[in-house]
Amino acid sequence: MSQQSASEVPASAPDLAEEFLDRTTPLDRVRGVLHRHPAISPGIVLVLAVIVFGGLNDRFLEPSNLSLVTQQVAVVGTLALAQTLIILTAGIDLSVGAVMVLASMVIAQTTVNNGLPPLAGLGLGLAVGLAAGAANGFLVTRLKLPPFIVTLGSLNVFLALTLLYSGGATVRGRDMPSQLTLTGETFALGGVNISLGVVMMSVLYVAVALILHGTAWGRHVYAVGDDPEAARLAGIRVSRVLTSVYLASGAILAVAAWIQIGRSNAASPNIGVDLNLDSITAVVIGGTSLFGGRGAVWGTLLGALIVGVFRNGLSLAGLDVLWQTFAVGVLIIAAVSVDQWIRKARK
Amino acid sequence: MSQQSASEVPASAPDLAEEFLDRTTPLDRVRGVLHRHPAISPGIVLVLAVIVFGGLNDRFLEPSNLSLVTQQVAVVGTLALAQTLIILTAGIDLSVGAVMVLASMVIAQTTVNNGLPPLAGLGLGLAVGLAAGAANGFLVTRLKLPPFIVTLGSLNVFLALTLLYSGGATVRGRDMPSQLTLTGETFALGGVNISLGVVMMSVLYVAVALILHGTAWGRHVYAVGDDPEAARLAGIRVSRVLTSVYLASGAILAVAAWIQIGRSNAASPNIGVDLNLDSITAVVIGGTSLFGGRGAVWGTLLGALIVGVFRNGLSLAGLDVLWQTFAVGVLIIAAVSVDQWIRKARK
Amino acid sequence: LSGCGSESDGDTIGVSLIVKTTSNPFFVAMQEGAEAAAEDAGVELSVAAGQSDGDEETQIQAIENAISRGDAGILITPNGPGVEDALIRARDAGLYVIVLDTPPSDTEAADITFATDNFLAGQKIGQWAAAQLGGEKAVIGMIDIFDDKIVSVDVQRDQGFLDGMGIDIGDPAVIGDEASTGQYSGGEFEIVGHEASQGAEDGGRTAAENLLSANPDINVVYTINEPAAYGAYEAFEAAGATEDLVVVSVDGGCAGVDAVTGGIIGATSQQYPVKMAELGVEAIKQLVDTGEAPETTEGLDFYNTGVELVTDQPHDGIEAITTDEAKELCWG
Amino acid sequence: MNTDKTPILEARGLVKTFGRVVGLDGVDLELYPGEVLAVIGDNGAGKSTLIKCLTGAEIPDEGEIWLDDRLTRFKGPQDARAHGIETVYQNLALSPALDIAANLFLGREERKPGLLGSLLRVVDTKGMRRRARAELSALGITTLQDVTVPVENLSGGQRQAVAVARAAAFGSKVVVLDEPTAALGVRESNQVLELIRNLRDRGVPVILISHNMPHVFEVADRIHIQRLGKRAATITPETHSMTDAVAIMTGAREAGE
Amino acid sequence: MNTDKTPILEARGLVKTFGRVVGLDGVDLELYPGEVLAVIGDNGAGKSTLIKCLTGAEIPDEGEIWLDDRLTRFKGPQDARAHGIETVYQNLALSPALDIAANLFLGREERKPGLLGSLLRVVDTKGMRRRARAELSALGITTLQDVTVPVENLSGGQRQAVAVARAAAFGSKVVVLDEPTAALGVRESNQVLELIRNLRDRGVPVILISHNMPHVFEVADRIHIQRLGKRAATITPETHSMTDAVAIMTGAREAGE
Ligand SMILES: Nc1ncnc2c1ncn2[C@@H]1O[C@H](COP(=O)(O)OP(=O)(O)OP(=O)(O)O)[C@@H](O)[C@H]1O
Ligand SMILES: Nc1ncnc2c1ncn2[C@@H]1O[C@H](COP(=O)(O)OP(=O)(O)OP(=O)(O)O)[C@@H](O)[C@H]1O
Ligand SMILES: [Mg+2]
Ligand SMILES: [Mg+2]
Repeated sequence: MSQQSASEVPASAPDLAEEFLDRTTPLDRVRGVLHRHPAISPGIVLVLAVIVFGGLNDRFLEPSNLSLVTQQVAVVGTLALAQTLIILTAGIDLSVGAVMVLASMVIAQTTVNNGLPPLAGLGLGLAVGLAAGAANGFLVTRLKLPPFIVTLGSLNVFLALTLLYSGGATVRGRDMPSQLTLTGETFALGGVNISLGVVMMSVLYVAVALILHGTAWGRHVYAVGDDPEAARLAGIRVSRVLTSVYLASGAILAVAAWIQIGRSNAASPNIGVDLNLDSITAVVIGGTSLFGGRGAVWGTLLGALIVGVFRNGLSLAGLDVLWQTFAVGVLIIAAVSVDQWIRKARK
Repeated sequence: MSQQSASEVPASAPDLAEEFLDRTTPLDRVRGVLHRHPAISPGIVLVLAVIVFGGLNDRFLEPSNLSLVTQQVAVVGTLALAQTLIILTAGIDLSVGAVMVLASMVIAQTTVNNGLPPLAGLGLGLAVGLAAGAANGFLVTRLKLPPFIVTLGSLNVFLALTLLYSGGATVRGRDMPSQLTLTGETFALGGVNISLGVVMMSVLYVAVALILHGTAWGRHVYAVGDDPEAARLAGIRVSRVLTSVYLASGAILAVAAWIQIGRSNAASPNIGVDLNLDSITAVVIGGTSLFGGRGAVWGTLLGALIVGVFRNGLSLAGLDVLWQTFAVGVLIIAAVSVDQWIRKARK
Repeated sequence: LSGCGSESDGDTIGVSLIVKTTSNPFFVAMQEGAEAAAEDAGVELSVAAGQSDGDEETQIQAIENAISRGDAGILITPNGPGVEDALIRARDAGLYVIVLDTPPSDTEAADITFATDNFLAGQKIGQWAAAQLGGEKAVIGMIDIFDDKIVSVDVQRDQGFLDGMGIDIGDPAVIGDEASTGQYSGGEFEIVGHEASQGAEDGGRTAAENLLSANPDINVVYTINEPAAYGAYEAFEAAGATEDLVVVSVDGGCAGVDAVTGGIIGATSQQYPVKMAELGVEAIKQLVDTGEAPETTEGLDFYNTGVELVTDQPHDGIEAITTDEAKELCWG
Repeated sequence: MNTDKTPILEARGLVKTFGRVVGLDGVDLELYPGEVLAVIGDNGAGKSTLIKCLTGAEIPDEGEIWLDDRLTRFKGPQDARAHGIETVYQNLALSPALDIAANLFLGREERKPGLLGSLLRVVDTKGMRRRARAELSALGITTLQDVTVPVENLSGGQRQAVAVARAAAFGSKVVVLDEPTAALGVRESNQVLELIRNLRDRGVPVILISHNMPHVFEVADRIHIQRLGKRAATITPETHSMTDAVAIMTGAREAGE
Repeated sequence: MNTDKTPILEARGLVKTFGRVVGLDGVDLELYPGEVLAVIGDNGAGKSTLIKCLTGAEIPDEGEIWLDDRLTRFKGPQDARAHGIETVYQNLALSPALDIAANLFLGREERKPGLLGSLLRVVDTKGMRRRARAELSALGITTLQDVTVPVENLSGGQRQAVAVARAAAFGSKVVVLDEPTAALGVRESNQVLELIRNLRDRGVPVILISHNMPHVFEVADRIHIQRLGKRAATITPETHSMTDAVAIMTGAREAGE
């Protein structure tokens, strides 16, 4: 018997063997295509949103506004990339925002207050991200605690550390050496202003996507998330893979801290602590399963863009702030419903 | 072969068949006992915490303070009870706090501003809780959306509705008929002041525990949480069970709203919105698995008390507020680690 | 690490400071002021805070814990009216309650209030902005704190600002119910929208970007606090729209005063959290020692710790202090 | 053998596709009263899908199911169960954290006698444990002595024994077994075969899916051979040999009917 | 038969308890070069636990494992794999969302040739798919034609075929199969038996757990009988009949050795 059904997993360019028993309706076939390329469905939602908001307010589609949306998405998009890695292993990280804030405070304070060279400060920020990842990873792999709990606990710890370390003080961008705020610089590309932070986020996405799809490590991440016991029995060092995922995500969070400093031209303990749920929202709207092992980083990027477009578009459309909250809630449910309907192709 | 290993599930009084192959160390045996009665381990943590804090500050053990702790725990304890039901079905409810607040505003405003009789107001509050549960349940069972997403979305919707409905205004207890603030009344029981809200919470716990352990519905809740496909094939109407769980939890949230009104002698859109994570923390510290199907409500009550005792005890001990945040983070991880160690008895 | 290992026996006086959150510099300053004053006065200070702005539940628990701890008094910046009943209980239990920063809606809830008049703070920057425009058309962007909570500071400053501009604010308890176009004291105005910022730089920037996209002609930006103002300015700078831009804010932290000096913010209303905290600690100490309670400012139902307009571009008839003066008084 | 009687359970033209995979491609099946019908076929031939459609676990895309000469539409496994059809699915459908007794009675818990049961709907845990023990020893299953052990602590074979015991205890009209002996030991397998015969003797017809040809030829009255989502043939152990059956199954030979 | 040679894999006094359940109670086992050793026993006798301890999937509480006359301690399945021991576990250990080819090469992905592979560690997806197809057809597994299908869409038997193919393709020193034919069709089962013989002919010893006595007696050189967590006897198909084996297994008779 010949079977057809594409993997949602790192499979690239699916081989299409001939089907001698194909009895599908056109609708099924569309769903099939969407299912084979899971990033299409959030892509469609995004395009629809852009069209609708463009219709509601002319200014929405102006290059300057679109460029703003990308800048608004850069930080949460980077956090969501780290979150995607964790969620692919069937984990969840409630501490991404807190780790980013801690790293950004360390970067800013060590360079501005302690006079370290900017590169050293960034290096220390990276060290903070890695240390936070290592701590979370240790608790998840060694003590076998559920990631939800680990990061719920470490969220509090990192928040307290940030405030204890910074004393709640904000470091202004104009006091920092220019390397730290570099990520906020923009350059024009065909009329659209692109910030270096957006470029960095995009580079990270491309790199992580290539690594996940192209390397053995990437496959092991999917395998571990899919069924850790099966992966263990197949000879994969599950703890090692998990630890490396937490470390990688910690490193990405350090980059997010840098992007964040450039974006708000400041390092403040108040910035971005609430971005945990936003990052999870982006991942889920992007079609990655919270049960692990299924999903792709492209979806996450689209998910982050969808949320960003919604927030910006609703605001341009002049909706009352409370109704914006309402609309974002409805969006989350609607976007995932559409995705779920498409995924029915599998069942 | 005879086997010994107790179910964590509604099994009462485990039959102890004879063991002809018992080769366990005393430590193993202690773990075995703890494992068979999963509420013991958070119980021990609680007793230890009480002893330690009693040593740090004399006032901690005074009856008035202990009675205070129970009152502080009443609202989050009730939310955590609703949360436990959801988590037992492998779900999670991020909207418990928002639903409670919405219900409390409806109860207060309809009686005070619209002049409804208090019973009618409470009835409307119950209707709000049930409606919220029905909405969440519908999205989870019909659209097959993950509960995390559904409640992440509905959280925003309920928050927005609360503010749109109430305009952000607080209704004061003295403007309400006494029935609404009844839950805040206290009576003395051997020197300790017990509030009616605490009594109501306790009654709810007893009722839910009896129902979960004693009825077919309770078993079905565990079965559905454990393996929904297996439950479906065994002839259980999974959607119906799930819907009933969301409805039951909505009803409990309405009671929580009432307790909340009495406790703070006010209905405010700002009270309790942040209690989502606290309620999940209580459930998890109480030993209920986030993967569903395993756990008991007693553990949740102990979990809520542990967090309450920690917050109160640390504060009486005069620890700096940031270090309190830090300590709560460490507590969450430590409490679950202890629990995990005990559960190793099973592996 | 304040007050560690407090043994509240009869000799030491215990005071609780309960702030809104631990992460806002305003409250950090307040905490530091209270700690310094407590050290001077020999008072045992315990600090507590809500988990986030608007979190009443945690503050209620902190009030109760203060009663349990046997403190002599409570200094609190309430997260909302929901905590007032607990304050009444504290007073019933014999604690002296001083509400800081935000006057309670129920006068029973506090023995006395040491506060900034937030509506007045808004009015001052509103009047200044109107004068600064000199009759030009005002295209106004409003940057508040929250879109998922309603808190009194947010409402009072927002509405005070519009009132100061001479705009009819409708219901003073509701943000955004005013007409979006009309006449202010100096001419025509247009309100582009109200956006939430979470009171932080990134939120301020995003809010300003969205407002700018909606209407690039914005020339007046009201911001809830200085971090939001700072972020908003970044957005205008990136868009090259800072010329003739009027940014006003409230707070008067040292960083905010610097921003006024640097031309980022045109004017800000300065508050005095440190003073509030110091006065509070001293008042309770004095009450215990001498039985003498502080009194409210004449003509007001609270003790006004004052609010001053800080700007280097003064206008006739609008009382203001310079940034040099403000630097002497600033916090953070 | 029973072809002149009316079938108790009959399927006509069942089609079931999974996305682009065709699991069933127009299958007919008849089960006559009091017979053991074996279903054999290669891996992926659609045997499990067939019985899932027959027992409400999957809804067929096309085709009809007749039960007792009445057109029936099962909306879920509980409907089939309500009609007295009990099934052991290939993946067993047990709740790992529940104990053996609770699994045996899952979905049809017995209530305590008196008001406690009727009004408060309290289940009779002790009674069910007692009945579970009785049921298991009646089936000769000795590998499960303590019915309070959670199913997750059992070996694969022990779990299968629990699932078979459940079906045998409650199947009143039809019992369907999907590879019930796959993980069972020799003795346990023989017990299951014995059980199948007992059911038939009690007048309960049985559908048995198995890859074990000796077993099939030992107990089956008729053999439905499934191939590539279709019924390739229906044979009897009298008319055909094991080699014939395997040849038809693998397509090496057309059915000689 | 091979008792004078030194065993390639030897276990001494293995004990493994799960909480209060004793899975293994002091088991010895010897595997000699080039032989097929069958392990039989009732459900719950500890067969799976035994091979899990032998292959690093479980760490025994007590006892020693000797590989090539060297005392060995496997810290995990990857250690056993590194020593050339390949195992098909009873629960198959496949990753449902990965496709067949990815599963076959899981944990030993091949890299692209050149810098892309050595420096950037890019895996050779196409090459592995090609090799997977070759591997499967070499094993005569025709039920799996498209190696890009995710394993979760396969029938139980198809999955088992994937797991067996993986072990056969990579086992260089010892291949361990825990009930490899439980869910397999007749033809596929025969292919697996054929495969076992091939492995033996290539000099790779095989440990086979099975409840299917005809299969066991068809391919095994020696038979290890496990009972109640202990080794009850080791017999050969020449010296004992199937009935003898079943009698020892069930405790009806002591081993007559
Ligand atoms: N849920 C599903 N999604 C996609 N394909 C499926 C699903 N269930 C079954 N199939 C496909 O349908 C076909 C028939 O599967 P089925 O399980 O009925 O086979 P079977 O005859 O029971 O095989 P086995 O003897 O291995 O159990 C197979 O090709 C299988 O891959
Ligand atoms: N993880 C575990 N936790 C608790 N008990 C276990 C565990 N694994 C196995 N056991 C117990 O150990 C004993 C031996 O199990 P094992 O799986 O080795 O049996 P087996 O001989 O492979 O049986 P089968 O033929 O049914 O596969 C059984 O009683 C089983 O219940
Ligand atoms: Mg099957
Ligand atoms: Mg086994």
